[in-house]
Amino acid sequence: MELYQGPLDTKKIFSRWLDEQLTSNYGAYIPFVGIIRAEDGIEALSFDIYEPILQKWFDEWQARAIQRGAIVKMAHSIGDVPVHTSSYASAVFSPKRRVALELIEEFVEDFKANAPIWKYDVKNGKRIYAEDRSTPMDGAGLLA
Amino acid sequence: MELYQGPLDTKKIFSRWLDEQLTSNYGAYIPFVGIIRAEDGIEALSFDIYEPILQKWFDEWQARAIQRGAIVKMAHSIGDVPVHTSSYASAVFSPKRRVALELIEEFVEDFKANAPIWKYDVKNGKRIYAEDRSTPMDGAGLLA
Amino acid sequence: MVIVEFLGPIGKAPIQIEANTLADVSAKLKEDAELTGWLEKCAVAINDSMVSDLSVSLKEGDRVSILPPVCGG
Amino acid sequence: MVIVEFLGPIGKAPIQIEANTLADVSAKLKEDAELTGWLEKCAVAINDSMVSDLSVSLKEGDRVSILPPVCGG
Repeated sequence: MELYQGPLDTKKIFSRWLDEQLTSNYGAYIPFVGIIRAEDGIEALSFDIYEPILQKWFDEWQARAIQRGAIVKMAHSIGDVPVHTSSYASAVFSPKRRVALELIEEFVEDFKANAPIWKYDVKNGKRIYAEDRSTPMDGAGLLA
Repeated sequence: MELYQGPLDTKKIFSRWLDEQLTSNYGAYIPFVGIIRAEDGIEALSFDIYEPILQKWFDEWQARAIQRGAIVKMAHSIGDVPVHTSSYASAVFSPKRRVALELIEEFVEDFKANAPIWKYDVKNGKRIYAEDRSTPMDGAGLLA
Repeated sequence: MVIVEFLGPIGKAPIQIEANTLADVSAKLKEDAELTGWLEKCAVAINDSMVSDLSVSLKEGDRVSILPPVCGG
Repeated sequence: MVIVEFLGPIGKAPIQIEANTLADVSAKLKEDAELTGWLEKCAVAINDSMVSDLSVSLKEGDRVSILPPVCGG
Protein backbone atom coordinates (compact mmCIF):
# COMPACT_ATOMS: atom_id res chain seq x y z
CA MET A 1 0.00 0.00 0.00
CA GLU A 2 1.32 3.42 -0.99
CA LEU A 3 0.21 6.87 0.14
CA TYR A 4 1.31 10.06 -1.59
CA GLN A 5 0.90 13.77 -0.91
CA GLY A 6 -1.09 15.17 -3.86
CA PRO A 7 -1.93 13.52 -7.19
CA LEU A 8 -0.70 10.06 -8.16
CA ASP A 9 1.67 9.48 -11.04
CA THR A 10 -0.48 6.63 -12.33
CA LYS A 11 1.75 5.95 -15.36
CA LYS A 12 4.74 5.29 -13.11
CA ILE A 13 2.65 3.26 -10.69
CA PHE A 14 1.14 1.12 -13.49
CA SER A 15 4.63 0.41 -14.84
CA ARG A 16 6.23 -0.30 -11.48
CA TRP A 17 3.48 -2.70 -10.40
CA LEU A 18 3.90 -4.52 -13.71
CA ASP A 19 7.68 -4.71 -13.25
CA GLU A 20 7.31 -5.96 -9.67
CA GLN A 21 5.29 -8.96 -10.90
CA LEU A 22 7.25 -9.54 -14.10
CA THR A 23 8.22 -13.11 -13.29
CA SER A 24 5.37 -14.04 -10.94
CA ASN A 25 3.55 -15.78 -13.79
CA TYR A 26 0.25 -13.99 -13.30
CA GLY A 27 -1.88 -14.02 -16.46
CA ALA A 28 -4.22 -11.12 -15.69
CA TYR A 29 -3.45 -7.62 -14.41
CA ILE A 30 -6.40 -5.30 -13.81
CA PRO A 31 -5.70 -1.82 -12.48
CA PHE A 32 -8.47 0.55 -11.47
CA VAL A 33 -7.64 4.24 -11.77
CA GLY A 34 -9.81 6.93 -10.20
CA ILE A 35 -9.65 10.34 -11.86
CA ILE A 36 -11.03 13.54 -10.32
CA ARG A 37 -13.97 14.75 -12.40
CA ALA A 38 -14.59 18.44 -12.96
CA GLU A 39 -18.10 18.93 -11.54
CA ASP A 40 -20.01 21.28 -9.28
CA GLY A 41 -17.37 23.94 -9.79
CA ILE A 42 -14.69 22.17 -7.73
CA GLU A 43 -11.00 22.90 -8.19
CA ALA A 44 -9.85 19.75 -6.52
CA LEU A 45 -10.82 17.03 -4.11
CA SER A 46 -8.94 16.67 -0.86
CA PHE A 47 -8.46 13.59 1.31
CA ASP A 48 -7.81 12.73 4.93
CA ILE A 49 -6.60 9.19 5.62
CA TYR A 50 -6.34 7.31 8.86
CA GLU A 51 -3.39 5.15 7.92
CA PRO A 52 -3.27 2.51 10.72
CA ILE A 53 -6.78 1.23 9.98
CA LEU A 54 -6.33 1.60 6.21
CA GLN A 55 -3.20 -0.54 6.44
CA LYS A 56 -5.09 -3.23 8.38
CA TRP A 57 -7.95 -3.12 5.92
CA PHE A 58 -5.45 -3.53 3.07
CA ASP A 59 -3.51 -6.33 4.79
CA GLU A 60 -6.73 -8.28 5.31
CA TRP A 61 -7.55 -7.88 1.63
CA GLN A 62 -4.08 -9.02 0.66
CA ALA A 63 -4.53 -12.18 2.76
CA ARG A 64 -7.90 -12.81 1.12
CA ALA A 65 -6.42 -12.28 -2.36
CA ILE A 66 -3.53 -14.64 -1.65
CA GLN A 67 -5.97 -17.36 -0.61
CA ARG A 68 -7.43 -17.07 -4.10
CA GLY A 69 -3.99 -17.21 -5.73
CA ALA A 70 -3.98 -13.48 -6.46
CA ILE A 71 -2.50 -10.27 -5.06
CA VAL A 72 -3.81 -6.73 -4.69
CA LYS A 73 -2.06 -3.36 -4.90
CA MET A 74 -3.20 0.08 -3.85
CA ALA A 75 -2.09 3.71 -3.95
CA HIS A 76 -3.98 6.76 -2.66
CA SER A 77 -3.46 10.49 -2.36
CA ILE A 78 -3.45 12.55 0.82
CA GLY A 79 -4.43 16.23 0.64
CA ASP A 80 -5.47 18.13 -2.48
CA VAL A 81 -5.80 16.47 -5.89
CA PRO A 82 -6.75 18.80 -8.79
CA VAL A 83 -9.45 17.89 -11.32
CA HIS A 84 -8.35 15.62 -14.20
CA THR A 85 -5.59 14.07 -12.07
CA SER A 86 -5.71 10.80 -10.11
CA SER A 87 -6.22 10.20 -6.41
CA TYR A 88 -6.65 6.44 -6.38
CA ALA A 89 -5.15 3.42 -8.08
CA SER A 90 -5.64 -0.19 -7.15
CA ALA A 91 -4.95 -3.43 -8.98
CA VAL A 92 -5.33 -7.17 -8.96
CA PHE A 93 -2.86 -9.69 -10.37
CA SER A 94 -4.13 -13.24 -10.76
CA PRO A 95 -3.21 -16.34 -12.74
CA LYS A 96 -6.59 -16.32 -14.51
CA ARG A 97 -9.00 -13.63 -15.64
CA ARG A 98 -12.12 -14.80 -13.76
CA VAL A 99 -10.60 -14.36 -10.31
CA ALA A 100 -9.07 -11.04 -11.37
CA LEU A 101 -12.38 -9.67 -12.67
CA GLU A 102 -14.24 -10.75 -9.54
CA LEU A 103 -11.58 -9.50 -7.13
CA ILE A 104 -11.13 -6.05 -8.64
CA GLU A 105 -14.86 -5.44 -8.30
CA GLU A 106 -15.05 -6.69 -4.71
CA PHE A 107 -11.86 -4.87 -3.74
CA VAL A 108 -12.92 -1.51 -5.20
CA GLU A 109 -16.45 -1.73 -3.78
CA ASP A 110 -15.24 -2.64 -0.30
CA PHE A 111 -12.67 0.12 -0.56
CA LYS A 112 -15.45 2.65 -1.21
CA ALA A 113 -17.46 1.31 1.73
CA ASN A 114 -14.80 0.67 4.36
CA ALA A 115 -11.45 2.33 3.70
CA PRO A 116 -10.98 5.06 6.36
CA ILE A 117 -10.61 7.96 3.94
CA TRP A 118 -12.56 11.22 4.03
CA LYS A 119 -13.22 13.29 0.96
CA TYR A 120 -13.66 17.06 0.70
CA ASP A 121 -14.62 19.25 -2.24
CA VAL A 122 -12.23 22.14 -2.70
CA LYS A 123 -14.00 25.33 -3.81
CA ASN A 124 -12.39 28.75 -3.69
CA GLY A 125 -9.60 27.18 -1.69
CA LYS A 126 -12.00 25.90 0.99
CA ARG A 127 -12.42 22.24 2.00
CA ILE A 128 -16.06 21.10 2.27
CA TYR A 129 -16.73 17.56 3.57
CA ALA A 130 -18.43 15.49 0.82
CA GLU A 131 -21.04 14.23 3.27
CA ASP A 132 -23.72 13.40 0.70
CA ARG A 133 -21.33 11.09 -1.17
CA SER A 134 -19.92 9.40 1.94
CA THR A 135 -20.92 6.02 3.33
CA PRO A 136 -21.15 5.01 6.99
CA MET A 137 -18.66 2.18 7.58
CA ASP A 138 -19.73 -1.34 8.56
CA GLY A 139 -20.88 -1.19 12.18
CA ALA A 140 -21.70 2.53 12.15
CA GLY A 141 -24.08 3.78 14.86
CA LEU A 142 -22.63 1.61 17.64
CA LEU A 143 -22.42 4.53 20.06
CA ALA A 144 -25.76 6.15 19.12
CA MET B 1 -8.62 -0.83 -31.89
CA GLU B 2 -4.92 -1.48 -32.33
CA LEU B 3 -3.12 -4.57 -33.66
CA TYR B 4 0.62 -5.10 -33.30
CA GLN B 5 3.10 -7.66 -34.57
CA GLY B 6 4.55 -9.36 -31.47
CA PRO B 7 4.22 -8.35 -27.82
CA LEU B 8 2.42 -5.20 -26.68
CA ASP B 9 4.20 -2.33 -24.98
CA THR B 10 1.50 -2.13 -22.32
CA LYS B 11 3.18 0.70 -20.41
CA LYS B 12 3.08 2.94 -23.47
CA ILE B 13 -0.46 1.87 -24.28
CA PHE B 14 -1.68 2.52 -20.72
CA SER B 15 -0.13 5.99 -20.80
CA ARG B 16 -1.36 6.90 -24.25
CA TRP B 17 -4.93 5.81 -23.53
CA LEU B 18 -4.83 7.93 -20.37
CA ASP B 19 -3.49 10.94 -22.29
CA GLU B 20 -6.12 10.54 -25.02
CA GLN B 21 -8.90 10.90 -22.41
CA LEU B 22 -7.16 13.51 -20.27
CA THR B 23 -9.91 16.12 -20.57
CA SER B 24 -12.89 13.83 -21.27
CA ASN B 25 -13.90 14.01 -17.60
CA TYR B 26 -14.16 10.27 -17.08
CA GLY B 27 -13.83 9.30 -13.42
CA ALA B 28 -12.88 5.64 -13.77
CA TYR B 29 -10.29 3.98 -16.02
CA ILE B 30 -10.02 0.20 -15.85
CA PRO B 31 -7.47 -1.50 -18.10
CA PHE B 32 -7.24 -5.26 -18.39
CA VAL B 33 -3.82 -6.62 -19.31
CA GLY B 34 -3.30 -10.21 -20.42
CA ILE B 35 0.17 -11.64 -19.77
CA ILE B 36 1.47 -14.88 -21.30
CA ARG B 37 1.98 -17.42 -18.51
CA ALA B 38 4.88 -19.88 -18.60
CA GLU B 39 3.09 -23.24 -18.51
CA ASP B 40 3.19 -26.61 -20.26
CA GLY B 41 6.69 -25.89 -21.50
CA ILE B 42 5.64 -23.24 -24.01
CA GLU B 43 8.08 -20.61 -25.28
CA ALA B 44 5.38 -18.28 -26.53
CA LEU B 45 1.79 -18.09 -27.64
CA SER B 46 1.01 -17.14 -31.21
CA PHE B 47 -2.12 -15.50 -32.62
CA ASP B 48 -4.01 -15.33 -35.90
CA ILE B 49 -6.57 -12.54 -36.21
CA TYR B 50 -9.29 -11.99 -38.74
CA GLU B 51 -9.31 -8.23 -38.65
CA PRO B 52 -12.51 -7.29 -40.58
CA ILE B 53 -14.78 -9.19 -38.18
CA LEU B 54 -12.73 -8.18 -35.13
CA GLN B 55 -13.14 -4.54 -36.14
CA LYS B 56 -16.92 -4.97 -36.48
CA TRP B 57 -17.09 -6.74 -33.12
CA PHE B 58 -15.12 -3.89 -31.56
CA ASP B 59 -17.20 -1.15 -33.25
CA GLU B 60 -20.40 -2.74 -31.93
CA TRP B 61 -18.92 -2.77 -28.43
CA GLN B 62 -17.89 0.86 -28.76
CA ALA B 63 -21.46 1.79 -29.71
CA ARG B 64 -22.79 -0.15 -26.71
CA ALA B 65 -20.28 1.52 -24.37
CA ILE B 66 -21.15 4.99 -25.67
CA GLN B 67 -24.84 4.33 -24.97
CA ARG B 68 -23.82 3.80 -21.35
CA GLY B 69 -21.73 6.99 -21.30
CA ALA B 70 -18.45 5.07 -21.50
CA ILE B 71 -15.82 4.12 -24.07
CA VAL B 72 -13.74 1.00 -24.65
CA LYS B 73 -10.19 0.53 -25.96
CA MET B 74 -8.41 -2.54 -27.18
CA ALA B 75 -4.98 -3.68 -28.38
CA HIS B 76 -3.93 -7.19 -29.42
CA SER B 77 -0.87 -8.95 -30.74
CA ILE B 78 -0.53 -10.82 -34.02
CA GLY B 79 2.04 -13.63 -34.29
CA ASP B 80 4.37 -14.81 -31.54
CA VAL B 81 4.30 -13.38 -28.02
CA PRO B 82 6.93 -14.77 -25.59
CA VAL B 83 6.05 -15.85 -22.04
CA HIS B 84 5.91 -13.04 -19.44
CA THR B 85 5.03 -10.46 -22.10
CA SER B 86 1.58 -9.16 -23.06
CA SER B 87 -0.65 -10.06 -25.98
CA TYR B 88 -3.85 -8.29 -24.97
CA ALA B 89 -4.88 -5.02 -23.41
CA SER B 90 -8.35 -3.58 -23.20
CA ALA B 91 -9.86 -0.80 -21.14
CA VAL B 92 -13.01 1.01 -20.16
CA PHE B 93 -13.34 4.70 -19.36
CA SER B 94 -16.56 5.79 -17.69
CA PRO B 95 -17.80 8.72 -15.62
CA LYS B 96 -18.56 6.41 -12.66
CA ARG B 97 -17.03 3.24 -11.29
CA ARG B 98 -20.13 0.99 -11.40
CA VAL B 99 -20.53 1.17 -15.17
CA ALA B 100 -16.76 0.76 -15.61
CA LEU B 101 -16.61 -2.35 -13.42
CA GLU B 102 -19.60 -3.93 -15.15
CA LEU B 103 -18.41 -3.06 -18.66
CA ILE B 104 -14.84 -4.31 -18.29
CA GLU B 105 -16.15 -7.71 -17.20
CA GLU B 106 -18.72 -7.96 -20.01
CA PHE B 107 -16.24 -6.66 -22.59
CA VAL B 108 -13.44 -9.07 -21.63
CA GLU B 109 -15.78 -12.08 -21.37
CA ASP B 110 -17.39 -11.40 -24.73
CA PHE B 111 -13.94 -10.85 -26.21
CA LYS B 112 -12.90 -14.34 -25.04
CA ALA B 113 -16.07 -15.85 -26.51
CA ASN B 114 -16.48 -13.97 -29.79
CA ALA B 115 -13.39 -12.09 -30.95
CA PRO B 116 -12.11 -13.86 -34.11
CA ILE B 117 -8.64 -14.65 -32.78
CA TRP B 118 -6.95 -18.05 -32.79
CA LYS B 119 -4.34 -19.05 -30.28
CA TYR B 120 -1.43 -21.43 -30.72
CA ASP B 121 1.09 -22.78 -28.23
CA VAL B 122 4.65 -22.40 -29.45
CA LYS B 123 6.86 -25.36 -28.46
CA ASN B 124 10.24 -26.02 -30.01
CA GLY B 125 9.42 -23.37 -32.58
CA LYS B 126 6.22 -25.17 -33.65
CA ARG B 127 2.70 -23.70 -33.55
CA ILE B 128 0.07 -25.98 -32.02
CA TYR B 129 -3.59 -24.83 -32.10
CA ALA B 130 -4.84 -24.39 -28.51
CA GLU B 131 -8.02 -26.30 -29.30
CA ASP B 132 -8.80 -27.39 -25.73
CA ARG B 133 -8.81 -23.76 -24.55
CA SER B 134 -10.80 -22.40 -27.49
CA THR B 135 -14.53 -21.62 -27.54
CA PRO B 136 -16.93 -22.07 -30.46
CA MET B 137 -18.31 -18.64 -31.37
CA ASP B 138 -22.00 -17.74 -31.00
CA GLY B 139 -23.89 -19.56 -33.76
CA ALA B 140 -21.26 -22.29 -34.22
CA GLY B 141 -22.44 -25.50 -35.90
CA LEU B 142 -24.66 -23.76 -38.47
CA LEU B 143 -23.25 -25.79 -41.34
CA ALA B 144 -23.03 -29.15 -39.52
CA MET C 1 -19.94 -18.90 -57.63
CA VAL C 2 -19.22 -18.00 -54.04
CA ILE C 3 -15.88 -18.09 -52.27
CA VAL C 4 -15.51 -20.11 -49.08
CA GLU C 5 -12.52 -19.27 -46.89
CA PHE C 6 -11.30 -21.21 -43.86
CA LEU C 7 -9.88 -19.08 -41.07
CA GLY C 8 -7.22 -19.68 -38.43
CA PRO C 9 -6.15 -23.23 -37.69
CA ILE C 10 -8.27 -24.99 -40.33
CA GLY C 11 -5.35 -24.39 -42.67
CA LYS C 12 -7.18 -24.96 -45.93
CA ALA C 13 -6.99 -22.75 -49.00
CA PRO C 14 -10.15 -20.88 -50.12
CA ILE C 15 -12.45 -22.69 -52.55
CA GLN C 16 -15.05 -21.54 -55.07
CA ILE C 17 -18.39 -23.34 -55.21
CA GLU C 18 -21.85 -22.99 -56.74
CA ALA C 19 -24.35 -22.19 -53.97
CA ASN C 20 -27.66 -20.30 -53.73
CA THR C 21 -27.99 -20.57 -49.98
CA LEU C 22 -25.88 -21.47 -46.97
CA ALA C 23 -27.66 -24.83 -46.99
CA ASP C 24 -25.98 -25.51 -50.36
CA VAL C 25 -22.62 -24.52 -48.85
CA SER C 26 -23.24 -26.88 -45.96
CA ALA C 27 -24.05 -29.79 -48.29
CA LYS C 28 -20.92 -29.14 -50.33
CA LEU C 29 -18.56 -28.83 -47.38
CA LYS C 30 -19.88 -32.03 -45.80
CA GLU C 31 -18.51 -33.91 -48.79
CA ASP C 32 -14.99 -32.98 -47.68
CA ALA C 33 -13.79 -35.50 -45.09
CA GLU C 34 -11.14 -33.00 -43.93
CA LEU C 35 -13.88 -30.62 -42.76
CA THR C 36 -16.34 -32.92 -41.00
CA GLY C 37 -14.66 -32.47 -37.62
CA TRP C 38 -14.68 -28.69 -37.99
CA LEU C 39 -18.20 -27.88 -39.14
CA GLU C 40 -20.03 -28.46 -35.88
CA LYS C 41 -17.59 -26.19 -34.02
CA CYS C 42 -17.42 -23.42 -36.60
CA ALA C 43 -19.39 -20.19 -36.91
CA VAL C 44 -20.08 -18.58 -40.28
CA ALA C 45 -19.87 -15.10 -41.74
CA ILE C 46 -20.99 -13.77 -45.13
CA ASN C 47 -18.99 -10.82 -46.40
CA ASP C 48 -17.65 -10.34 -42.86
CA SER C 49 -21.05 -10.31 -41.14
CA MET C 50 -21.81 -13.15 -38.74
CA VAL C 51 -24.88 -15.17 -39.75
CA SER C 52 -27.10 -17.64 -37.91
CA ASP C 53 -29.64 -18.72 -40.53
CA LEU C 54 -29.05 -21.49 -43.09
CA SER C 55 -31.70 -20.18 -45.49
CA VAL C 56 -29.92 -16.90 -46.17
CA SER C 57 -29.47 -16.55 -49.95
CA LEU C 58 -26.13 -15.96 -51.60
CA LYS C 59 -25.25 -13.97 -54.68
CA GLU C 60 -22.41 -14.20 -57.17
CA GLY C 61 -19.08 -13.34 -55.56
CA ASP C 62 -20.22 -13.56 -51.93
CA ARG C 63 -17.50 -14.52 -49.50
CA VAL C 64 -18.38 -17.14 -46.87
CA SER C 65 -15.96 -17.38 -43.94
CA ILE C 66 -15.70 -20.44 -41.70
CA LEU C 67 -14.57 -19.45 -38.18
CA PRO C 68 -13.23 -22.17 -35.86
CA PRO C 69 -13.29 -21.92 -32.02
CA VAL C 70 -11.55 -18.77 -30.78
CA CYS C 71 -9.27 -17.90 -27.90
CA GLY C 72 -8.03 -14.32 -27.90
CA GLY C 73 -6.25 -12.72 -24.99
CA MET D 1 -8.76 6.95 31.51
CA VAL D 2 -9.20 6.21 27.82
CA ILE D 3 -8.52 8.54 24.91
CA VAL D 4 -11.27 9.25 22.40
CA GLU D 5 -10.20 10.66 19.04
CA PHE D 6 -12.43 12.04 16.31
CA LEU D 7 -11.27 11.34 12.77
CA GLY D 8 -11.65 13.20 9.49
CA PRO D 9 -14.31 15.87 9.20
CA ILE D 10 -15.54 15.77 12.81
CA GLY D 11 -12.83 18.28 13.55
CA LYS D 12 -12.74 17.87 17.30
CA ALA D 13 -9.62 17.48 19.44
CA PRO D 14 -9.08 14.17 21.30
CA ILE D 15 -10.54 13.91 24.81
CA GLN D 16 -9.74 11.77 27.84
CA ILE D 17 -12.60 10.16 29.73
CA GLU D 18 -13.21 7.55 32.42
CA ALA D 19 -14.84 4.48 30.84
CA ASN D 20 -14.89 0.74 31.57
CA THR D 21 -16.81 -0.23 28.44
CA LEU D 22 -17.83 1.28 25.11
CA ALA D 23 -21.28 1.75 26.62
CA ASP D 24 -19.68 4.21 29.05
CA VAL D 25 -18.03 6.01 26.14
CA SER D 26 -21.38 6.19 24.36
CA ALA D 27 -23.08 7.69 27.42
CA LYS D 28 -20.33 10.28 27.78
CA LEU D 29 -20.27 11.33 24.12
CA LYS D 30 -24.05 11.72 24.02
CA GLU D 31 -23.70 14.52 26.54
CA ASP D 32 -21.86 16.55 23.90
CA ALA D 33 -24.40 18.35 21.70
CA GLU D 34 -21.71 18.79 19.01
CA LEU D 35 -21.52 15.01 18.56
CA THR D 36 -25.17 13.94 18.54
CA GLY D 37 -25.46 14.27 14.76
CA TRP D 38 -22.31 12.23 14.22
CA LEU D 39 -22.75 9.23 16.52
CA GLU D 40 -25.36 7.36 14.51
CA LYS D 41 -23.25 7.60 11.35
CA CYS D 42 -19.91 6.76 12.93
CA ALA D 43 -18.09 3.46 13.26
CA VAL D 44 -15.73 2.75 16.16
CA ALA D 45 -12.24 1.30 16.57
CA ILE D 46 -10.30 0.43 19.72
CA ASN D 47 -6.53 0.66 19.34
CA ASP D 48 -7.04 0.66 15.55
CA SER D 49 -9.22 -2.46 15.44
CA MET D 50 -12.80 -2.01 14.28
CA VAL D 51 -15.37 -3.10 16.90
CA SER D 52 -19.08 -3.89 16.74
CA ASP D 53 -19.97 -4.71 20.35
CA LEU D 54 -20.86 -2.12 23.00
CA SER D 55 -19.99 -4.41 25.90
CA VAL D 56 -16.30 -4.68 25.02
CA SER D 57 -14.30 -3.67 28.08
CA LEU D 58 -11.66 -0.96 28.04
CA LYS D 59 -8.42 -0.70 29.94
CA GLU D 60 -6.32 2.24 31.02
CA GLY D 61 -4.81 4.06 28.03
CA ASP D 62 -6.98 2.46 25.35
CA ARG D 63 -7.55 4.61 22.30
CA VAL D 64 -11.11 4.78 20.96
CA SER D 65 -11.44 6.19 17.42
CA ILE D 66 -14.67 7.61 16.03
CA LEU D 67 -14.84 7.16 12.23
CA PRO D 68 -17.37 9.23 10.26
CA PRO D 69 -18.77 8.17 6.83
CA VAL D 70 -16.02 7.52 4.31
CA CYS D 71 -15.49 8.19 0.63
CA GLY D 72 -12.10 7.17 -0.68
CA GLY D 73 -11.23 7.01 -4.35
